[in-house]
Amino acid sequence: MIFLLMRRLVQTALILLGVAAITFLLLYALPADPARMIAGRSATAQTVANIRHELGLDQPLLAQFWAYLKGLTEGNLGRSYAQKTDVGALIAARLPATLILMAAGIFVEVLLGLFLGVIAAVRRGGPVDRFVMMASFVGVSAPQFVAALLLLYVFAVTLAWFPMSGFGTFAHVVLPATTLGILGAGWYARMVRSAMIDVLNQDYVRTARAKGLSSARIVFRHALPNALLPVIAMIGIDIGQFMSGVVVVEAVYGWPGIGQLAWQAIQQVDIPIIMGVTLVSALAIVLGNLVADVIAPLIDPRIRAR
Amino acid sequence: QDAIKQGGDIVITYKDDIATLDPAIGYDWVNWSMIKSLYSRLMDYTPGTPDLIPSLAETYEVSPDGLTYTFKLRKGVKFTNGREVVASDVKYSIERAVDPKTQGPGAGFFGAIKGFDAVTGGASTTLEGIATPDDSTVIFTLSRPDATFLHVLAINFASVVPKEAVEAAAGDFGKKPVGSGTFVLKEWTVGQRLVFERNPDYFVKDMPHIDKFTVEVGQEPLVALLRLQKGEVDIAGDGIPPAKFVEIKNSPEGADIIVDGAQLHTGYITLNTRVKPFDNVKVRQALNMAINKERITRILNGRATAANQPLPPLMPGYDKSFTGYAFDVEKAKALLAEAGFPDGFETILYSTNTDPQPRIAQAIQQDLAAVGVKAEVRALAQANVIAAGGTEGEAPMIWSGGMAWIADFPDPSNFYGPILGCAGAVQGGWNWSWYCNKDLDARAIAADSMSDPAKATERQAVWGKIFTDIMADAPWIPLTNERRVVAKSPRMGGSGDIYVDPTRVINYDAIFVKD
Amino acid sequence: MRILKSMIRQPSALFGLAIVALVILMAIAAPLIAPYSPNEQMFDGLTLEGAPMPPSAQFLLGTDTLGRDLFSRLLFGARTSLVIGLVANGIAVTIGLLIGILSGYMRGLVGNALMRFTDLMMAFPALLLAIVLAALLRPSLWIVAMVIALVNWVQVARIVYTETRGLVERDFILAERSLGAGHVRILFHHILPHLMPTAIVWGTLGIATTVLLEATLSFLGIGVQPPTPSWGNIIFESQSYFQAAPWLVFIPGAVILLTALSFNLVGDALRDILDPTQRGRG
Amino acid sequence: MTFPTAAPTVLTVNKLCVDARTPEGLRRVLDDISFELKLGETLCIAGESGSGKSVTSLAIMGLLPKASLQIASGSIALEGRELSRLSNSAMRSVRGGDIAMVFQEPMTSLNPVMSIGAQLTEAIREHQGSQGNTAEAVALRMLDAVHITEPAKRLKQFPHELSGGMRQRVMIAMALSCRPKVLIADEPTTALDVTVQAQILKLMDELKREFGASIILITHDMGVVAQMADRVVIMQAGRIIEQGNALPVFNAPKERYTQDLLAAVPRLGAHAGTDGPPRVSPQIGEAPALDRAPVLTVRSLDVTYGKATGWLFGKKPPASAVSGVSFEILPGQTLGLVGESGSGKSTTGKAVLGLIPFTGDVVIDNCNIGGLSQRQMRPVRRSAQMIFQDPYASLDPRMAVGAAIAEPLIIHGLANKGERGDRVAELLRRVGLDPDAASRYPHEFSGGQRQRICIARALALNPKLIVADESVAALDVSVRARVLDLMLELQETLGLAYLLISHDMAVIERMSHNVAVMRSGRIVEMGSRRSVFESPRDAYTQALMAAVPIPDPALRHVA
Ligand SMILES: Nc1ncnc2c1ncn2[C@@H]1O[C@H](COP(=O)(O)OP(=O)(O)OP(=O)(O)O)[C@@H](O)[C@H]1O
Ligand SMILES: Nc1ncnc2c1ncn2[C@@H]1O[C@H](COP(=O)(O)OP(=O)(O)OP(=O)(O)O)[C@@H](O)[C@H]1O
Ligand SMILES: [Mg+2]
Ligand SMILES: [Mg+2]
Ligand code: NI
Repeated sequence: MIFLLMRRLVQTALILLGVAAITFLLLYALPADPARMIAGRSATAQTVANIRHELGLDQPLLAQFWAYLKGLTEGNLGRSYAQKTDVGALIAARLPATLILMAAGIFVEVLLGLFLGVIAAVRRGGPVDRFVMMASFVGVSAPQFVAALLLLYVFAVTLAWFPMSGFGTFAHVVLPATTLGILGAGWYARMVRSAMIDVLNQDYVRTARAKGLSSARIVFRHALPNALLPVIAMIGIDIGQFMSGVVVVEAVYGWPGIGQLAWQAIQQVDIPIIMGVTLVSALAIVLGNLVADVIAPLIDPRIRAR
Repeated sequence: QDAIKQGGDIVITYKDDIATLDPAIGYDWVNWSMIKSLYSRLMDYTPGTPDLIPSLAETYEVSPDGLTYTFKLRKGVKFTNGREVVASDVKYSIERAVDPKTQGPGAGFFGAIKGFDAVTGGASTTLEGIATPDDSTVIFTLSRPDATFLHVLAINFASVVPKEAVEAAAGDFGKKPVGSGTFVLKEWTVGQRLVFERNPDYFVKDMPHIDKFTVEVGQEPLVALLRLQKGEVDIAGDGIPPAKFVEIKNSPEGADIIVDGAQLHTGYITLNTRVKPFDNVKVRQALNMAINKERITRILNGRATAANQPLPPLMPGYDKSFTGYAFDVEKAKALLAEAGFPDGFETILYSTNTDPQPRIAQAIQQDLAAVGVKAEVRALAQANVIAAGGTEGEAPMIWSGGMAWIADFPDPSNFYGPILGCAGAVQGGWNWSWYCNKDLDARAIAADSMSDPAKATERQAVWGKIFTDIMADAPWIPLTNERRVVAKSPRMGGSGDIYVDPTRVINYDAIFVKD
Repeated sequence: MRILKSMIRQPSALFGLAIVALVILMAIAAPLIAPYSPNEQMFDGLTLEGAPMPPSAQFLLGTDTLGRDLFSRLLFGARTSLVIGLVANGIAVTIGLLIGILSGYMRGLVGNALMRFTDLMMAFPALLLAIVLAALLRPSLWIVAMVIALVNWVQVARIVYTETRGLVERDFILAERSLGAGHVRILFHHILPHLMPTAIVWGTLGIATTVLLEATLSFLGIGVQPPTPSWGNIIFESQSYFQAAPWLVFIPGAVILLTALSFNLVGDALRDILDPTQRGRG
Repeated sequence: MTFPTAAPTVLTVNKLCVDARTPEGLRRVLDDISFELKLGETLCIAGESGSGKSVTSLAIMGLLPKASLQIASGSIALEGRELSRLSNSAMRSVRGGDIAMVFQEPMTSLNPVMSIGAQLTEAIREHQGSQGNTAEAVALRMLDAVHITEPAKRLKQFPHELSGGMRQRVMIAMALSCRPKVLIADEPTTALDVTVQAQILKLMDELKREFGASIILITHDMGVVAQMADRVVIMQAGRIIEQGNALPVFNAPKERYTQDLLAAVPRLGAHAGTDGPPRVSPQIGEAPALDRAPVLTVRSLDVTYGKATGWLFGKKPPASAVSGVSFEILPGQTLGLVGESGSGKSTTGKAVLGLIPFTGDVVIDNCNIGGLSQRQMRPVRRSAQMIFQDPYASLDPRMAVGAAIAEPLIIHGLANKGERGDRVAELLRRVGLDPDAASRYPHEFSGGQRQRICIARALALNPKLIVADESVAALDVSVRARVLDLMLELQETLGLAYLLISHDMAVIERMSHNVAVMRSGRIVEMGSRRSVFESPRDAYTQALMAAVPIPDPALRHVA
């Protein structure tokens, strides 16, 4: 177990290093010049040169990367070019909001996806099944901005069940999480459906039926846990998928997460922030996969044995 | 006009987060007006107008040669940390803005002060041209006459800050601002809201009018508008998105909500004079006649007027009688044929990628197609467009929308140097036409040397002529002068001018609540 | 032929097939059907206040915010979006299948390296890659397709990897090895067919997501450039008009939905037909 | 307990017909099945593979897969209550409560993610309404009743932690936990080795007495039938061709098929006194094999599961499955490998063909396969082939049977397209299948048919050595006899050598020249068949011999 953990830690570190290196390279391949973005339109060439020097942008790429890595080992994510403040603090201030949103989004999509997938599998071929499959397509092909506004318009403006914007209470998280979860729920419904159909054909389900159990018990106690494994593998992947959705959803609902920070940073070529957000989200993805790997054996004892 | 009332709390929303409130660094239109209100400067403007007035300065004198400016400070003005503002604070603040270590974008504005080059070059850390003989006197010595210098002392970069607070903040002054302005920052929850409260000790009586304003950031304009209609928000800082404009305008409460005012803005297309075939003046002139500006103002829901010269109508020096190039497809075609392009040519039109800019680019594209010019539209992130514009030989045409010039201060010279003068036509510059006319440059320098306030009207006329003459060479296609649209709740009082202040965006000092 | 025949027998597959055929036909025959040029910004296509026109006899599905005919744009947009949804998404699924299957099948250094590479790509924000490519490359339909393929293969690879891992352990693969079958034969004759259901699910659901992703990329500047229409950018250009001009959002949305759904119906039928173990089952 | 002379009838099946839906329309799978089960009686249903035994039991349970099978007509009555028309919820209380079933596949019939305890108690709760601790106590008692060691610990374990025999016991415990009136056991011991089989049969007999249940026991093993049955039903092709009390059926079978079935039963000791298997084709002269080089030599073979897999610190605790195994097989000879479940027989077989990593020497046909790559192994594969233990799992479910048999021909480039078809047809015929079967898929065959397909596939290359892992375990006796004859014939005509893995002592006796007995990864006894069978030295070997059922109801072991 210790070995396994160590191994995962080293792997995680290597992946983060790789992500950092690629991101760094890509950002410097960009034709846009951060010094000029900071200097603004009235700046003289001298001002731009000064800023470039102060930011260390006039050093060779490798030296810059090395300096960045050195900072990282000290837990220092650098200073934002545009905001002139510590990136770590900026991200730390906004990360909890995004994590809450993501967790809630995953909760919604898994719950919705499981529910729809299970009833579709149980009613395979019937009208319920067809409706669910149709709904999952609506979810998958709904542009998130429109979905977000639509939900906001119906549930916050017209019905006034939830606040339109902001952060803090449970009511605030419902609409953003639902928006975020709709797309994923479509995918999950499909995955769960096909996994469930497969599991319902297994011998042990027949055994359960031979015991005279109720269908609810057969579906939820016997079949569902077995169908859950692929879903858990998906959750790890999802965190990465969520990143772009988070930008849109946070914008619409005024959610103070890192999506907005990242978006503005990209517009301004604020490299330290982009790097910071990238690394944090990479870490979240790796951790997400780790969590998936930890949950899997809880559900499937066979994996525990391996 | 409603009578001004004191008191009241209001809520204002913006989409973008507030990057910084450090006056030496902040340079975007959202934090611009907040910085204005947090700090005070030697000079300021009468709210809602482009008229300069002394502010921290009680009085000032300009020497006849225009090279020495002497300011007497108001007595008893206090920073919000309790210390009195003295002359050395002014010197410190301007030196700080110029110091390369600050990485501020505004250093260039102070280029006329003696010793500027030594500081930016790193040879010195103090400006030779600022002297403080006593606590209430500041004397500026310039290396060349600069007619805009009083304006320079009114821009944010000249805001006065207390040294001890800057040092105490240890590099985070932008988040812990201390000034002597109308408001004090009370709370800043990153990514969510900033709360400003009135400075009870502000040195002008009954300023500001409101007690408190809360800025909520990260608010999608469309949602902000819905909230405003529900009464949760008082000012939607980003205005009314096109998708909602017609609906709101035609709604019964529309007139109460919409504030629509002219600003110092011109939207234009740059024609890169160093790229074929735009090196040919006939081509540039022809394209000036090819664009149907009426359609573009219609796309903008009528929130703009057609432009024919670089200066916006509100700017001193604007030539009302100038007609520029009229829309005339046939003439444009003829001129193109004359220039050797009877069948047109292919080119690229850059634009930023935020609505409505790509749409306007497409409208331009269609008009160009009508005269045979096939333009490929490239809608990119702003940073990339700016990079392309500043790279020689890269971008043949750029639609300036989204990055367009809004003046830093209401003086025509602000519309020339970086964007049309030779100084801007360099790698990384903002003169995306790469237009350099030595003759006009000389006339511009001459005009800026006319620093005698008595010659102000004459100087404006000189500038005006420069901008109309430039149109003969047609480095731009001036397209529109956009008006600014802000949405405010009916409880907000005051004329439109203070919501679309020409030198600020929203003048928080002057707005008030009616109920 | 057998496949086509069995498909026509199922009503839902027939419906899907019909819609797919219709969409492809419309894309091909767009110039013949479209009442207007898709890029023509008509002066009478906007109200005097500059608002788009609702559907009418003159403009069947209304106009967009530049006064262009939505119906014509949808017809021409089908060309772009089909390329994105089918080619780009197809390539992504293919790459994902290939890398997933190889990393799941191969042991030792190569397999591990491939999986770590996938992990890395998964942790790497794809959008960033797209943004940089947008700035570096001259945007064109094929570049977009390539970028989408580059971005989307990762998840497929992950899932396929997991499945392959399970398949490799199955006895029939061992049996195949005992017969002396080479890796290529095992991979492509025995493992790949079992991954078809997964590939079909991702392939068909991916149509909708990639068509929308293309629009996101357009927005970042790497998509097909204006005024070329695509279903995605038609929606994105006007998404904030969903209230003021609902036809601009919901009609193209419905078209994307219907197309993706139809491909899915065809895909599902295809899967059942290709899967002999489903024969005779309900 | 004493039985009344005319015991009451518990279950009546009357004129039952079941149809299967196929793409070509309905196909009758069960035709006019009628029989009765009396209280306290054991009814054995025997018959060839695919004759409808499992379908009959599923029909009684109301568990026919709806999508593919349906009852066409007839009735099933439990104590006079008609079951086939019961509502779903009413049927639920019958299932598990009145009729319980032990399924054919113990490996897959338990839910892998639920603990044994949970699976046992839920049925008890469902049918007896007992709660929490009571249910658990009952479960514990049941596990005790089926003689599982450490029953309290098992409750917390998961199916994969139990051996096949233990799982089967759990299944039986589960079935009996609600004291059903009828227990249906579908081939409950096919997958188990003889010693375990004997224990389980004994257990069922005990439980029947103790709980007063009636049992339907489905099997193709006439030895089992002889040992257990009060009455016998013989099925063929979906019909009952003969039924009656056990003794008369065994002593004077009326039907030709029943006679064949009984005649085909291998009896332990039938070949006592000879060295090799009987000759099937006497016209060919005895092949003197002794002076020839061995076709397979195995020296100190070790196999360990769970080697290091990761690239960084990743190590699993290794588990030794086979250690220090050495033997050799001469051309044309058979080595029989017997041993209890989990003793490492299959592992040895796979290692010998280089399918799993091993240490030690394995020389096939003068070629040491240690460390050879897949490609280098290919020529060797032509001389050595394997028939796997689980025929269903070893066939690609997406590949038509004909294509599967043609696979080796294609891989080794042995036949062109035209020839292939002929060759496949010939191979199918050879293993007793209709050449038409080529276009069907594995799931469309019964277990025995699939095994024959696997044999056909292995034969396609004309190998010199075949590793046959339980290759006839799933076959009914008549087919088994045919397949064994086929194997012997092939051995004689082609000089094939076999490594025959089986738990069926009779099969080993009939087929082998030499016998090796495995236990816990080691060979505990090895020698000529005669020496091992007639004078076993090892205690375990002796126990194996004693556990073999004798196919004569008159000679029942006294339980
Ligand atoms: N789900 C099914 N769909 C179609 N046909 C089936 C199905 N299950 C069984 N059959 C057919 O029904 C017949 C009887 O099968 P059954 O499983 O009852 O045989 P069995 O007597 O149990 O054989 P074995 O001893 O091999 O288990 C076979 O011909 C088989 O092909
Ligand atoms: N893939 C595997 N990973 C780990 N352990 C395994 C694996 N396969 C088999 N084993 C273990 O190796 C040992 C020998 O198994 P093997 O399959 O060779 O037994 P067997 O003699 O063929 O038994 P049976 O008669 O039940 O088929 C057992 O303890 C088993 O649990
Ligand atoms: Mg059976
Ligand atoms: Mg085995
Ligand atoms: Ni997902």
